[in-house]
Amino acid sequence: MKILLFGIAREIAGQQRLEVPPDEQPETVADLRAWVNKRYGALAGLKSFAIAVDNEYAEDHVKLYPSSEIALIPPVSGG
Amino acid sequence: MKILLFGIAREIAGQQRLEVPPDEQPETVADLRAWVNKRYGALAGLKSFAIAVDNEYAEDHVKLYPSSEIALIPPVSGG
Amino acid sequence: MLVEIVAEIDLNRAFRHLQTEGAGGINLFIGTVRDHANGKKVRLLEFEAYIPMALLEMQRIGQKAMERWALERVVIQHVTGEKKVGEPVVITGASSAHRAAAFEASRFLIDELKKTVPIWKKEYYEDSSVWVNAYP
Amino acid sequence: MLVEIVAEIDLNRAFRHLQTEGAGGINLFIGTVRDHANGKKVRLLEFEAYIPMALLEMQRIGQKAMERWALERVVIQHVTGEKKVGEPVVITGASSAHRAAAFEASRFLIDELKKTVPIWKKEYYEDSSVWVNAYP
Repeated sequence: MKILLFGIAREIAGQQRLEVPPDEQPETVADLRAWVNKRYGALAGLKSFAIAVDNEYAEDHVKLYPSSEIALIPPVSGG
Repeated sequence: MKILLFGIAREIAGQQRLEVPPDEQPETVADLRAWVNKRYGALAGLKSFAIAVDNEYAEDHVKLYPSSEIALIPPVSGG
Repeated sequence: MLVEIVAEIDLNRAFRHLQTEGAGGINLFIGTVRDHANGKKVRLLEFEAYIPMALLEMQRIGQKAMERWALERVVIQHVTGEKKVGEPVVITGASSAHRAAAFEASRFLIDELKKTVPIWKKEYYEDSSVWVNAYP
Repeated sequence: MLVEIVAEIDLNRAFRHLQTEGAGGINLFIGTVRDHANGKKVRLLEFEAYIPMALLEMQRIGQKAMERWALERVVIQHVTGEKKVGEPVVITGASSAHRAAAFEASRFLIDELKKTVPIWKKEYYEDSSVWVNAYP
Protein backbone atom coordinates (compact mmCIF):
# COMPACT_ATOMS: atom_id res chain seq x y z
CA MET A 1 0.00 0.00 0.00
CA LYS A 2 1.33 3.41 -1.02
CA ILE A 3 0.46 6.81 0.43
CA LEU A 4 0.91 9.94 -1.68
CA LEU A 5 2.49 12.93 0.05
CA PHE A 6 2.18 16.63 -0.78
CA GLY A 7 3.56 19.97 0.33
CA ILE A 8 5.10 20.01 3.77
CA ALA A 9 4.33 16.31 4.31
CA ARG A 10 6.43 15.45 1.26
CA GLU A 11 9.23 17.67 2.58
CA ILE A 12 9.13 16.21 6.09
CA ALA A 13 9.21 12.64 4.84
CA GLY A 14 11.81 13.51 2.21
CA GLN A 15 9.90 11.46 -0.36
CA GLN A 16 6.85 11.62 -2.62
CA ARG A 17 5.19 8.54 -1.14
CA LEU A 18 5.24 6.28 1.89
CA GLU A 19 5.28 2.51 1.47
CA VAL A 20 3.39 0.54 4.13
CA PRO A 21 5.02 -2.86 4.74
CA PRO A 22 2.73 -5.80 3.87
CA ASP A 23 2.48 -6.97 7.48
CA GLU A 24 1.38 -3.51 8.74
CA GLN A 25 -1.50 -2.84 6.28
CA PRO A 26 -4.09 -0.62 7.99
CA GLU A 27 -7.72 -1.69 7.59
CA THR A 28 -9.31 1.70 8.05
CA VAL A 29 -8.43 5.39 7.83
CA ALA A 30 -8.17 5.45 11.64
CA ASP A 31 -5.61 2.62 11.53
CA LEU A 32 -3.67 4.48 8.85
CA ARG A 33 -3.56 7.65 10.99
CA ALA A 34 -2.22 5.62 13.91
CA TRP A 35 0.42 4.04 11.67
CA VAL A 36 1.51 7.44 10.27
CA ASN A 37 1.72 8.98 13.74
CA LYS A 38 3.85 6.09 14.99
CA ARG A 39 6.20 5.85 12.01
CA TYR A 40 6.43 9.53 11.05
CA GLY A 41 6.17 11.43 14.32
CA ALA A 42 7.20 14.70 12.62
CA LEU A 43 3.94 14.70 10.65
CA ALA A 44 2.01 14.76 13.94
CA GLY A 45 3.40 18.26 14.52
CA LEU A 46 1.33 19.66 11.65
CA LYS A 47 -1.78 21.71 12.42
CA SER A 48 -3.83 18.79 11.09
CA PHE A 49 -3.83 16.32 8.28
CA ALA A 50 -6.66 14.70 6.38
CA ILE A 51 -6.67 11.39 4.54
CA ALA A 52 -8.06 11.13 1.04
CA VAL A 53 -9.12 7.79 -0.41
CA ASP A 54 -9.69 7.62 -4.15
CA ASN A 55 -9.68 11.41 -4.45
CA GLU A 56 -12.16 12.08 -1.65
CA TYR A 57 -11.73 13.16 1.94
CA ALA A 58 -12.28 10.05 4.05
CA GLU A 59 -13.53 9.77 7.63
CA ASP A 60 -11.88 7.47 10.18
CA HIS A 61 -14.28 4.57 9.61
CA VAL A 62 -13.60 4.28 5.85
CA LYS A 63 -12.08 0.92 4.84
CA LEU A 64 -8.85 0.73 2.90
CA TYR A 65 -7.99 -1.75 0.14
CA PRO A 66 -4.67 -2.49 -1.55
CA SER A 67 -6.07 -0.92 -4.72
CA SER A 68 -7.14 2.34 -2.99
CA GLU A 69 -5.36 5.56 -3.96
CA ILE A 70 -4.46 6.98 -0.58
CA ALA A 71 -3.10 10.49 0.05
CA LEU A 72 -2.06 12.40 3.09
CA ILE A 73 -3.45 15.95 2.90
CA PRO A 74 -1.70 18.54 5.08
CA PRO A 75 -3.60 21.82 5.77
CA VAL A 76 -4.52 23.25 2.37
CA SER A 77 -3.47 26.79 1.43
CA GLY A 78 -4.54 27.38 -2.17
CA GLY A 79 -6.00 30.63 -3.45
CA MET B 1 -30.30 80.32 -20.12
CA LYS B 2 -30.00 76.86 -21.68
CA ILE B 3 -30.96 73.53 -20.19
CA LEU B 4 -29.31 70.34 -21.45
CA LEU B 5 -31.58 67.37 -22.04
CA PHE B 6 -30.77 63.67 -22.05
CA GLY B 7 -32.41 60.32 -22.71
CA ILE B 8 -36.17 60.35 -22.56
CA ALA B 9 -36.29 64.07 -21.72
CA ARG B 10 -34.46 64.81 -24.97
CA GLU B 11 -36.88 62.59 -26.86
CA ILE B 12 -39.99 64.12 -25.26
CA ALA B 13 -38.83 67.65 -25.96
CA GLY B 14 -37.66 66.70 -29.44
CA GLN B 15 -34.49 68.71 -28.91
CA GLN B 16 -31.10 68.56 -27.16
CA ARG B 17 -31.66 71.69 -25.09
CA LEU B 18 -34.37 74.02 -23.85
CA GLU B 19 -33.96 77.75 -24.15
CA VAL B 20 -35.48 79.81 -21.32
CA PRO B 21 -36.70 83.19 -22.61
CA PRO B 22 -34.87 86.16 -21.01
CA ASP B 23 -37.98 87.40 -19.21
CA GLU B 24 -38.68 83.99 -17.57
CA GLN B 25 -35.21 83.32 -16.08
CA PRO B 26 -35.62 81.17 -12.93
CA GLU B 27 -33.65 82.28 -9.89
CA THR B 28 -33.40 78.92 -8.18
CA VAL B 29 -33.65 75.23 -8.97
CA ALA B 30 -37.19 75.24 -7.53
CA ASP B 31 -38.18 78.03 -9.94
CA LEU B 32 -36.67 76.10 -12.82
CA ARG B 33 -38.67 72.97 -11.90
CA ALA B 34 -41.86 75.04 -11.87
CA TRP B 35 -40.99 76.52 -15.26
CA VAL B 36 -40.26 73.10 -16.77
CA ASN B 37 -43.48 71.61 -15.40
CA LYS B 38 -45.51 74.50 -16.81
CA ARG B 39 -43.88 74.64 -20.24
CA TYR B 40 -43.16 70.93 -20.78
CA GLY B 41 -46.00 69.10 -19.07
CA ALA B 42 -44.99 65.78 -20.66
CA LEU B 43 -41.77 65.81 -18.60
CA ALA B 44 -43.87 65.86 -15.43
CA GLY B 45 -45.06 62.36 -16.34
CA LEU B 46 -41.59 60.92 -15.72
CA LYS B 47 -40.92 58.95 -12.54
CA SER B 48 -38.79 61.87 -11.34
CA PHE B 49 -36.21 64.27 -12.64
CA ALA B 50 -33.24 65.89 -11.00
CA ILE B 51 -31.56 69.16 -11.88
CA ALA B 52 -27.79 69.35 -12.18
CA VAL B 53 -25.99 72.67 -11.94
CA ASP B 54 -22.38 72.77 -13.08
CA ASN B 55 -22.16 68.96 -13.14
CA GLU B 56 -23.57 68.41 -9.67
CA TYR B 57 -26.99 67.39 -8.44
CA ALA B 58 -28.62 70.56 -7.09
CA GLU B 59 -31.27 70.92 -4.38
CA ASP B 60 -34.26 73.24 -4.78
CA HIS B 61 -32.63 76.18 -2.96
CA VAL B 62 -29.56 76.38 -5.23
CA LYS B 63 -29.31 79.70 -7.11
CA LEU B 64 -28.99 79.78 -10.89
CA TYR B 65 -26.85 82.18 -12.93
CA PRO B 66 -26.82 82.82 -16.67
CA SER B 67 -23.37 81.23 -16.78
CA SER B 68 -24.49 78.04 -14.98
CA GLU B 69 -24.43 74.77 -16.93
CA ILE B 70 -27.87 73.40 -16.20
CA ALA B 71 -29.09 69.91 -17.08
CA LEU B 72 -32.30 68.03 -16.62
CA ILE B 73 -31.56 64.52 -15.38
CA PRO B 74 -34.32 61.93 -15.92
CA PRO B 75 -34.15 58.71 -13.85
CA VAL B 76 -30.71 57.23 -14.50
CA SER B 77 -30.38 53.65 -15.75
CA GLY B 78 -26.68 53.03 -16.38
CA GLY B 79 -24.93 49.77 -15.57
CA MET C 1 -8.33 55.37 -9.71
CA LEU C 2 -9.23 54.59 -13.33
CA VAL C 3 -12.58 56.13 -14.29
CA GLU C 4 -13.60 56.32 -17.92
CA ILE C 5 -16.42 56.36 -20.42
CA VAL C 6 -15.47 54.31 -23.45
CA ALA C 7 -16.77 52.83 -26.69
CA GLU C 8 -15.63 49.31 -25.72
CA ILE C 9 -15.03 47.77 -22.30
CA ASP C 10 -11.39 46.73 -21.87
CA LEU C 11 -11.20 43.97 -19.28
CA ASN C 12 -7.43 43.60 -19.45
CA ARG C 13 -6.87 47.31 -18.98
CA ALA C 14 -9.14 47.26 -15.90
CA PHE C 15 -7.30 44.24 -14.47
CA ARG C 16 -3.84 45.72 -15.11
CA HIS C 17 -4.84 48.92 -13.32
CA LEU C 18 -5.92 46.98 -10.22
CA GLN C 19 -2.83 44.77 -10.17
CA THR C 20 -0.40 46.14 -7.55
CA GLU C 21 2.33 44.62 -5.40
CA GLY C 22 0.24 45.11 -2.28
CA ALA C 23 -2.91 43.52 -3.72
CA GLY C 24 -3.85 39.97 -2.75
CA GLY C 25 -7.42 40.12 -4.04
CA ILE C 26 -8.99 41.77 -7.07
CA ASN C 27 -12.71 41.83 -7.71
CA LEU C 28 -14.24 42.73 -11.06
CA PHE C 29 -17.92 43.08 -11.80
CA ILE C 30 -18.86 43.16 -15.48
CA GLY C 31 -22.40 44.05 -16.54
CA THR C 32 -23.41 42.49 -19.86
CA VAL C 33 -26.44 42.86 -22.13
CA ARG C 34 -29.04 40.25 -21.18
CA ASP C 35 -31.30 38.79 -23.86
CA HIS C 36 -34.52 39.52 -22.01
CA ALA C 37 -36.10 42.26 -19.89
CA ASN C 38 -39.67 42.80 -18.72
CA GLY C 39 -40.63 39.54 -20.36
CA LYS C 40 -39.44 40.76 -23.76
CA LYS C 41 -36.63 39.65 -26.00
CA VAL C 42 -33.90 42.30 -26.08
CA ARG C 43 -32.28 43.03 -29.44
CA LEU C 44 -29.82 45.71 -28.36
CA LEU C 45 -29.17 48.42 -25.79
CA GLU C 46 -28.19 52.01 -26.37
CA PHE C 47 -26.38 54.05 -23.71
CA GLU C 48 -26.29 57.82 -23.51
CA ALA C 49 -24.25 59.73 -20.92
CA TYR C 50 -23.94 63.29 -19.69
CA ILE C 51 -20.23 62.70 -19.96
CA PRO C 52 -18.56 65.44 -17.85
CA MET C 53 -21.01 64.98 -14.99
CA ALA C 54 -20.96 61.18 -15.28
CA LEU C 55 -17.16 61.19 -14.94
CA LEU C 56 -17.35 63.43 -11.87
CA GLU C 57 -19.99 61.20 -10.25
CA MET C 58 -17.95 58.09 -11.00
CA GLN C 59 -14.90 59.72 -9.42
CA ARG C 60 -16.96 60.70 -6.38
CA ILE C 61 -18.16 57.12 -5.94
CA GLY C 62 -14.62 55.77 -6.40
CA GLN C 63 -13.35 58.24 -3.81
CA LYS C 64 -16.04 57.15 -1.36
CA ALA C 65 -15.01 53.51 -1.80
CA MET C 66 -11.33 54.41 -1.22
CA GLU C 67 -12.33 56.12 2.04
CA ARG C 68 -14.58 53.31 3.24
CA TRP C 69 -12.30 50.32 2.56
CA ALA C 70 -8.53 49.74 2.63
CA LEU C 71 -8.14 49.52 -1.13
CA GLU C 72 -5.14 49.53 -3.40
CA ARG C 73 -7.01 50.78 -6.49
CA VAL C 74 -10.45 51.23 -8.00
CA VAL C 75 -11.78 50.99 -11.57
CA ILE C 76 -15.02 52.15 -13.18
CA GLN C 77 -15.53 51.86 -16.95
CA HIS C 78 -18.85 52.48 -18.69
CA VAL C 79 -19.73 52.43 -22.36
CA THR C 80 -21.87 54.69 -24.47
CA GLY C 81 -23.46 53.76 -27.79
CA GLU C 82 -25.11 50.58 -28.98
CA LYS C 83 -24.37 47.16 -27.49
CA LYS C 84 -25.59 43.74 -28.56
CA VAL C 85 -26.69 40.84 -26.37
CA GLY C 86 -23.74 39.37 -24.47
CA GLU C 87 -21.53 42.44 -24.81
CA PRO C 88 -20.08 44.10 -21.69
CA VAL C 89 -21.34 47.59 -20.84
CA VAL C 90 -19.83 48.36 -17.44
CA ILE C 91 -16.95 47.27 -15.21
CA THR C 92 -16.48 48.09 -11.56
CA GLY C 93 -13.50 46.74 -9.70
CA ALA C 94 -11.32 47.07 -6.65
CA SER C 95 -8.06 45.61 -5.39
CA SER C 96 -7.05 45.17 -1.78
CA ALA C 97 -4.63 43.26 0.43
CA HIS C 98 -7.54 41.02 1.46
CA ARG C 99 -10.48 39.75 -0.56
CA ALA C 100 -13.40 40.88 1.61
CA ALA C 101 -12.71 44.57 0.94
CA ALA C 102 -12.31 43.96 -2.81
CA PHE C 103 -15.68 42.18 -3.02
CA GLU C 104 -17.52 44.74 -0.91
CA ALA C 105 -16.06 47.77 -2.68
CA SER C 106 -16.77 46.39 -6.15
CA ARG C 107 -20.39 45.74 -5.14
CA PHE C 108 -20.68 49.23 -3.66
CA LEU C 109 -19.35 50.80 -6.87
CA ILE C 110 -21.89 49.13 -9.15
CA ASP C 111 -24.78 49.72 -6.74
CA GLU C 112 -23.94 53.43 -6.43
CA LEU C 113 -23.29 53.81 -10.15
CA LYS C 114 -26.78 52.55 -10.91
CA LYS C 115 -28.27 55.06 -8.47
CA THR C 116 -26.52 58.30 -9.29
CA VAL C 117 -24.39 58.33 -12.44
CA PRO C 118 -26.14 60.25 -15.25
CA ILE C 119 -26.19 57.50 -17.86
CA TRP C 120 -29.34 56.29 -19.58
CA LYS C 121 -30.18 53.00 -21.21
CA LYS C 122 -32.69 52.44 -23.99
CA GLU C 123 -33.80 48.87 -24.58
CA TYR C 124 -34.67 47.84 -28.10
CA TYR C 125 -36.98 44.84 -28.36
CA GLU C 126 -38.14 43.09 -31.53
CA ASP C 127 -40.89 45.63 -32.20
CA SER C 128 -40.49 48.54 -29.77
CA SER C 129 -38.07 50.38 -27.53
CA VAL C 130 -38.11 52.00 -24.10
CA TRP C 131 -35.93 54.21 -21.92
CA VAL C 132 -35.39 52.03 -18.86
CA ASN C 133 -36.74 53.24 -15.54
CA ALA C 134 -38.21 56.48 -16.98
CA TYR C 135 -41.85 56.10 -15.99
CA PRO C 136 -43.42 55.15 -12.66
CA MET D 1 -18.66 24.91 -15.64
CA LEU D 2 -15.01 25.62 -16.45
CA VAL D 3 -12.69 24.11 -13.84
CA GLU D 4 -8.98 23.85 -14.52
CA ILE D 5 -5.49 23.78 -13.10
CA VAL D 6 -3.16 25.75 -15.34
CA ALA D 7 0.35 27.16 -15.64
CA GLU D 8 -0.98 30.70 -16.30
CA ILE D 9 -4.30 32.31 -15.35
CA ASP D 10 -6.27 33.30 -18.47
CA LEU D 11 -8.64 36.14 -17.55
CA ASN D 12 -10.15 36.43 -21.03
CA ARG D 13 -10.88 32.72 -21.23
CA ALA D 14 -12.63 32.89 -17.85
CA PHE D 15 -14.67 35.91 -18.93
CA ARG D 16 -15.65 34.37 -22.26
CA HIS D 17 -16.87 31.23 -20.52
CA LEU D 18 -19.13 33.26 -18.23
CA GLN D 19 -20.52 35.42 -21.04
CA THR D 20 -23.96 34.07 -22.02
CA GLU D 21 -27.06 35.60 -23.56
CA GLY D 22 -28.96 35.22 -20.29
CA ALA D 23 -26.25 36.82 -18.14
CA GLY D 24 -26.66 40.40 -16.96
CA GLY D 25 -23.92 40.27 -14.31
CA ILE D 26 -20.53 38.58 -14.20
CA ASN D 27 -18.31 38.55 -11.14
CA LEU D 28 -14.65 37.61 -11.23
CA PHE D 29 -12.36 37.28 -8.26
CA ILE D 30 -8.65 37.14 -9.02
CA GLY D 31 -6.16 36.27 -6.30
CA THR D 32 -2.71 37.76 -6.88
CA VAL D 33 0.66 37.38 -5.16
CA ARG D 34 1.00 40.05 -2.46
CA ASP D 35 4.43 41.46 -1.65
CA HIS D 36 4.18 40.82 2.08
CA ALA D 37 2.92 38.14 4.49
CA ASN D 38 3.44 37.68 8.22
CA GLY D 39 5.40 40.92 8.28
CA LYS D 40 7.91 39.61 5.75
CA LYS D 41 8.71 40.62 2.20
CA VAL D 42 7.54 37.93 -0.22
CA ARG D 43 9.82 37.09 -3.13
CA LEU D 44 7.69 34.42 -4.80
CA LEU D 45 5.08 31.76 -4.20
CA GLU D 46 5.10 28.15 -5.25
CA PHE D 47 1.88 26.15 -5.65
CA GLU D 48 1.62 22.39 -5.56
CA ALA D 49 -1.65 20.51 -6.20
CA TYR D 50 -2.93 16.97 -5.87
CA ILE D 51 -4.33 17.50 -9.33
CA PRO D 52 -7.00 14.79 -9.83
CA MET D 53 -8.47 15.35 -6.38
CA ALA D 54 -8.19 19.15 -6.65
CA LEU D 55 -10.16 19.10 -9.90
CA LEU D 56 -12.86 16.93 -8.33
CA GLU D 57 -13.10 19.23 -5.30
CA MET D 58 -13.29 22.31 -7.53
CA GLN D 59 -16.10 20.65 -9.52
CA ARG D 60 -17.92 19.77 -6.32
CA ILE D 61 -17.73 23.39 -5.13
CA GLY D 62 -18.87 24.68 -8.52
CA GLN D 63 -21.79 22.25 -8.47
CA LYS D 64 -22.76 23.45 -5.00
CA ALA D 65 -22.79 27.05 -6.20
CA MET D 66 -24.94 26.12 -9.23
CA GLU D 67 -27.44 24.50 -6.86
CA ARG D 68 -27.48 27.35 -4.37
CA TRP D 69 -27.85 30.30 -6.79
CA ALA D 70 -29.56 30.82 -10.14
CA LEU D 71 -26.35 30.96 -12.16
CA GLU D 72 -25.63 30.85 -15.85
CA ARG D 73 -22.06 29.57 -15.52
CA VAL D 74 -19.19 29.12 -13.08
CA VAL D 75 -15.40 29.31 -13.46
CA ILE D 76 -12.55 28.15 -11.24
CA GLN D 77 -8.94 28.36 -12.46
CA HIS D 78 -5.92 27.74 -10.23
CA VAL D 79 -2.23 27.71 -11.08
CA THR D 80 0.56 25.42 -10.03
CA GLY D 81 4.24 26.31 -10.10
CA GLU D 82 6.10 29.48 -9.21
CA LYS D 83 4.49 32.91 -9.29
CA LYS D 84 6.04 36.33 -8.74
CA VAL D 85 4.61 39.31 -6.84
CA GLY D 86 1.63 40.77 -8.71
CA GLU D 87 0.90 37.66 -10.75
CA PRO D 88 -2.55 36.05 -10.64
CA VAL D 89 -2.81 32.61 -9.06
CA VAL D 90 -6.54 31.90 -8.90
CA ILE D 91 -9.80 33.01 -10.52
CA THR D 92 -13.29 32.27 -9.32
CA GLY D 93 -16.27 33.63 -11.21
CA ALA D 94 -19.97 33.32 -11.81
CA SER D 95 -22.51 34.77 -14.21
CA SER D 96 -26.19 35.29 -13.52
CA ALA D 97 -29.22 37.20 -14.77
CA HIS D 98 -28.81 39.51 -11.75
CA ARG D 99 -25.68 40.77 -10.04
CA ALA D 100 -26.36 39.72 -6.44
CA ALA D 101 -26.12 36.02 -7.27
CA ALA D 102 -22.92 36.54 -9.29
CA PHE D 103 -21.21 38.36 -6.40
CA GLU D 104 -22.35 35.87 -3.76
CA ALA D 105 -21.45 32.80 -5.78
CA SER D 106 -17.99 34.11 -6.71
CA ARG D 107 -17.28 34.82 -3.03
CA PHE D 108 -18.55 31.38 -2.04
CA LEU D 109 -16.28 29.71 -4.61
CA ILE D 110 -13.09 31.36 -3.37
CA ASP D 111 -13.98 30.86 0.31
CA GLU D 112 -14.69 27.15 -0.22
CA LEU D 113 -11.64 26.67 -2.46
CA LYS D 114 -9.40 27.96 0.31
CA LYS D 115 -10.96 25.53 2.79
CA THR D 116 -11.05 22.23 0.94
CA VAL D 117 -9.17 22.10 -2.38
CA PRO D 118 -5.90 20.14 -2.02
CA ILE D 119 -3.50 22.83 -3.17
CA TRP D 120 -0.55 24.04 -1.13
CA LYS D 121 1.34 27.30 -1.17
CA LYS D 122 4.95 27.83 -0.17
CA GLU D 123 6.01 31.41 0.50
CA TYR D 124 9.60 32.36 -0.29
CA TYR D 125 10.90 35.37 1.60
CA GLU D 126 14.28 37.08 1.22
CA ASP D 127 16.05 34.54 3.45
CA SER D 128 13.64 31.71 4.21
CA SER D 129 10.52 29.88 3.06
CA VAL D 130 7.45 28.34 4.64
CA TRP D 131 4.48 26.15 3.69
CA VAL D 132 1.54 28.39 4.51
CA ASN D 133 -0.84 27.27 7.24
CA ALA D 134 1.04 24.03 7.97
CA TYR D 135 1.77 24.47 11.66
CA PRO D 136 -0.51 25.50 14.52
